[in-house]
Amino acid sequence: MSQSEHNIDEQTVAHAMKQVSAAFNAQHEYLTGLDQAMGDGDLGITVTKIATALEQYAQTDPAGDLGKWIAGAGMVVNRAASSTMGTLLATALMRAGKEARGLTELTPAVLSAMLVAADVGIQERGKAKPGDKTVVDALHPAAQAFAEAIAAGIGLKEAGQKMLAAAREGRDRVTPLKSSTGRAGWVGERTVGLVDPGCAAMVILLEALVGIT
Amino acid sequence: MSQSEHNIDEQTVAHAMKQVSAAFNAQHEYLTGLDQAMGDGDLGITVTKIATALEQYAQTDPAGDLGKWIAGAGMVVNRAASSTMGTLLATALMRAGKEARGLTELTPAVLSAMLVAADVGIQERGKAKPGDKTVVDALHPAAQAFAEAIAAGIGLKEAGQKMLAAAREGRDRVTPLKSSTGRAGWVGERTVGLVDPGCAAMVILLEALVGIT
Amino acid sequence: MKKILNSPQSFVVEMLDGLLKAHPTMLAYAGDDPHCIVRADAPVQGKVGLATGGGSGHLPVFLGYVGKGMLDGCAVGDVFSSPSAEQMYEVTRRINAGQGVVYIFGNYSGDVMNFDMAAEMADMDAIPVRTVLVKDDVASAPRAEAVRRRGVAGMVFAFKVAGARADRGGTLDEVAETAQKALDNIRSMGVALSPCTVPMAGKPTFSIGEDEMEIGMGIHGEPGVKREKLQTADQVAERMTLAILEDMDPKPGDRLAVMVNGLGATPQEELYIMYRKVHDILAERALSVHRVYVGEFATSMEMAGASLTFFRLDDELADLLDAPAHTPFFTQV
Amino acid sequence: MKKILNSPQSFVVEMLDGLLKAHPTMLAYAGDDPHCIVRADAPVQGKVGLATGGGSGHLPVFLGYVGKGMLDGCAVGDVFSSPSAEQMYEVTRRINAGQGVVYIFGNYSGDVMNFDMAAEMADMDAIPVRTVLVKDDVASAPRAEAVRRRGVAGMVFAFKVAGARADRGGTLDEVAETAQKALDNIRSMGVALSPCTVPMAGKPTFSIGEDEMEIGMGIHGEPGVKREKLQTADQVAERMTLAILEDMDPKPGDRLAVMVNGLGATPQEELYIMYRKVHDILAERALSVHRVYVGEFATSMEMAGASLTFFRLDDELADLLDAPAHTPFFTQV
Ligand SMILES: Nc1ncnc2c1ncn2[C@@H]1O[C@H](COP(=O)(O)OP(=O)(O)O)[C@@H](O)[C@H]1O
Ligand SMILES: Nc1ncnc2c1ncn2[C@@H]1O[C@H](COP(=O)(O)OP(=O)(O)O)[C@@H](O)[C@H]1O
Ligand SMILES: [Mg+2]
Ligand SMILES: [Mg+2]
Ligand SMILES: [Mg+2]
Ligand SMILES: [Mg+2]
Repeated sequence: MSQSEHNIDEQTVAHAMKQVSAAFNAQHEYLTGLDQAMGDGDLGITVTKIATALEQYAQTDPAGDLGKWIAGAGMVVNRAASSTMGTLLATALMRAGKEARGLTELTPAVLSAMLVAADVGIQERGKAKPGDKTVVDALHPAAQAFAEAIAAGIGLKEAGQKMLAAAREGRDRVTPLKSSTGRAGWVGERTVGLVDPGCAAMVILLEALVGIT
Repeated sequence: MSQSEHNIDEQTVAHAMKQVSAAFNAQHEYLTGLDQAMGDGDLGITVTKIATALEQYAQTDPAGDLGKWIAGAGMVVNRAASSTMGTLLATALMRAGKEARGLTELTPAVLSAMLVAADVGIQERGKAKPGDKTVVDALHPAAQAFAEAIAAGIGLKEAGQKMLAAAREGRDRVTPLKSSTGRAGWVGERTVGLVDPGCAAMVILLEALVGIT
Repeated sequence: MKKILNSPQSFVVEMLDGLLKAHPTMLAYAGDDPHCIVRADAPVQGKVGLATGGGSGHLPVFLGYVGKGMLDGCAVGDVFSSPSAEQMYEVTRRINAGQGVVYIFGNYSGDVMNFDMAAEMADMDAIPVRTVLVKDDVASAPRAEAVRRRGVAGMVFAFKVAGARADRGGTLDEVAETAQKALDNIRSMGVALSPCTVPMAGKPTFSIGEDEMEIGMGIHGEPGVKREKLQTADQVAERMTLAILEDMDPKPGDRLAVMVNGLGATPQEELYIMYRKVHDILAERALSVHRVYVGEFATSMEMAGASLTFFRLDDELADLLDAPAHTPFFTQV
Repeated sequence: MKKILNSPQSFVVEMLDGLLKAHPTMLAYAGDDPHCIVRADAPVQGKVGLATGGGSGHLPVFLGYVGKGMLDGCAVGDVFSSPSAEQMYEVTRRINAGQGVVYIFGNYSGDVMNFDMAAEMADMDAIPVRTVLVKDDVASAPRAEAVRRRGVAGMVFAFKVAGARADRGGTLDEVAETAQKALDNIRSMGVALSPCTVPMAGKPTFSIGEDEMEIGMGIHGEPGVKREKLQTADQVAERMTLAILEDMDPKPGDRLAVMVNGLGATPQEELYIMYRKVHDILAERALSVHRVYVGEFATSMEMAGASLTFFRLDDELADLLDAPAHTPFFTQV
């Protein structure tokens, strides 16, 4: 395998965006249901709005700077959907974009740095820590697992599977816990045993990304 | 039969009031239903309030003046229930009372004059004419029939039956018509074939009165 | 029945108790009967008195407009039923400062008969009274039978301009004439999406399908023009606007005050979506909007729906409408 | 879903269009994005700017308090969801008259994160910003975790006193400190009897039994303290009053402003029945009532229910609360 086979080009990034859109559109009712169980119910709307925005944005031209382009997607997402999940995703895209400034292709190492930056960005923005039962509990282990795999020289495909497994495991690990952050924090005891909607959305997103690698 | 056997004394008037109360209490749901069909629905509440007020008032002492006492019942009814039906009934009682001023017993002739005065009073107050499909269409023929019967020397009991027949006939005669007065007037065509709630209430009242003669 | 109350029997009296406890500097009981409410400073010397009355369940109508620049007193009935003639008379007596009293109230037979009786009582006490009936609901009878029309939210405009006229020293006849002139230029129409429940009745006054509305329905649930499928905000606003304009027949260049009134459960967001369309239609027809009132001015408890009122203004009416007012439910600067 | 609207997608933008058409002398768009609204006379020279923002569906909150004596601008989100950081920043930029801008908004994570981002953008443009979070809902977390509490109707009092402080020439820090001091003395609690429906969702946010209520529910349907059988008005009012008093712990002789706020579908009659009981309990405890606000100040569209807010006043806060204000939804003389 040549080096460039492992790299992600502009077209693939645009395709990835469309895949995430499709996945969000397909799963919005499921996410609404999870969010309603937590005393809210707008997450499905949020991901639908993100999907529409990303689908449209994916038609635009990265113009030789994938990093700027991905950060721009973050702005678009924030404009389209500014609920917690939308804002966190926007932050993630902006931070991830920063790691790819000026690039036309993303190497595995860059991808790994982008995912870590997204994780850090979301933690800084939302001030939630692992274990608080938020999207962080899916993303943080995923970013860690992916970074470790890439650092160990594991191929992109397999690293993606490890990342996914870590995300799902993270989501499931916090399901028995009580939500303490955001709206769900007010539901208190009644959240024990319920899947965190943000974790579920993150797993859907990562599944869509891995699906295209 | 002695003359006084045909007369109505204080106790009988008080008893009549209680009978009317009982009848109104028994029939309030039926009247609410009729009034709801006409786009309103408070007539049951109105007659319940009248019933409570009259029942209490019937405990008080006519103090040698049945006329003043009956007019006083009108004031009490107006205070307790000032919807259309309550106000008209209050007017009827006040006008009927006027015809019995200073009396301790009501002769058939006085009773007849009282009923006619009530009819006139209700027409003056409400400005409805026979045929408008209001309480007038039950009361007016009833008052006329009773007056004719008494004038013809027919006994109280039989006169009462004639009155009742006229009231029922009047109620049924206007059922096929369109209401044109009061709230029901706004329902227009949809009132065709519906029993006028005020007529129904008047028949219930007259039935209760006749029941005790 | 899902209401925050203690008992249907005490509903009105406790509501009044709460109102007077909340607004002790503005409102007072006229006497022993809690259903008779007057301005705290009644009678206002040198001023014609203004009284209204009617059933409860319509706040801010009627009581909410008692105060500076509007009404002097109000007789309060049970939910959706008229107060008694005695109560109206008690209010009349307490607000009369020697200049007489103008009655302004909705054209409902119970209210009409009781105010007629109250006027007779006032006459016996040599208190001059004038009566002005509100009949603004164009959906309640065709133009040829306008005398049968019922009074809805448009009465608020009549309270406002008559109150301003009285404040400015209008005589009894002048105040009554101003109220009548205003009402001759006021037209309303409503739409209902859900029923409401009279506490004493315990169940809804009528039923309406999940996807239905009734155009032209009155504020007690009186039937309207037509029961039909729920339409869009623009369609509903357009129908009401056109029906009122047809009845009122204003000329291009005429000035209107506009009221979009919520009947109880309809969010203000929806009222503004309706106003948007009303505004656009009026602009198309070169009718100018002098003042806009969007909110709850005359309700039917928790009924979902709205009404629209237009008030055609000349210079005098515009000036009176613009005058400041301050009551528990209506403050204008 | 039974609402008067044209389409869920256009709900917010059309609502805003209607609002600006109804109040053209008071409100204006900040720029091209209709979600950014400012006072028509913004920026007000020599004055610290006050901004808020949050989801739609709560009128008069948030936008309804933009005007004289209260706020300078508002970023408006979709129903029940935060506006974007860019929108907040756009408002910030337009209302800044060189004295900086104070953000006052409810403690919801979406809003917090976006206002944080907006403040970072403002910082890059050298516009000084202070943030004051509203966390008045005592039912949303125990006292020990008060930082987690959400913001409900009590924010209106914060808008009012901070607005008055800014009007009187307060510096950026002074206005922020006044808002914070007010909020330290503001506590609220709500009760819901029915759900509401987000237009885009099309179905109710939660379900509740015909004879149930939820004490402590938030203004988007966030779960409360307890789901239970519907109680009487006195019981509901007493529970909310006692819960707030316990958390606030005022001393006999303390002065309070009281707000009884309808969540959308609850008739004002019922709010006054509740106020009556609140008033009596406060009187028993020798707490004096400085001002009373009964009506709809912060709603959840067509949700049935109410909230109660107490605001403990010292001389400074009382004076600021009493200052006149004039906005599309709030006029005080
Ligand atoms: N402070 C936070 N930091 C990180 N994630 C959070 C935080 N608060 C909430 N979340 C995540 O956001 C999800 C809900 O997203 P969303 O419905 O958009 O929120 P909201 O409706 O509160 O704006 C939660 O399931 C949780 O995973
Ligand atoms: N102007 C009128 N004159 C006589 N009777 C009337 C008049 N208007 C209505 N009614 C009678 O009153 C009845 C309704 O009574 P009620 O429910 O008390 O009226 P409302 O609810 O309008 O106050 C009608 O069925 C009719 O018989
Ligand atoms: Mg959510
Ligand atoms: Mg009736
Ligand atoms: Mg009635
Ligand atoms: Mg949300």
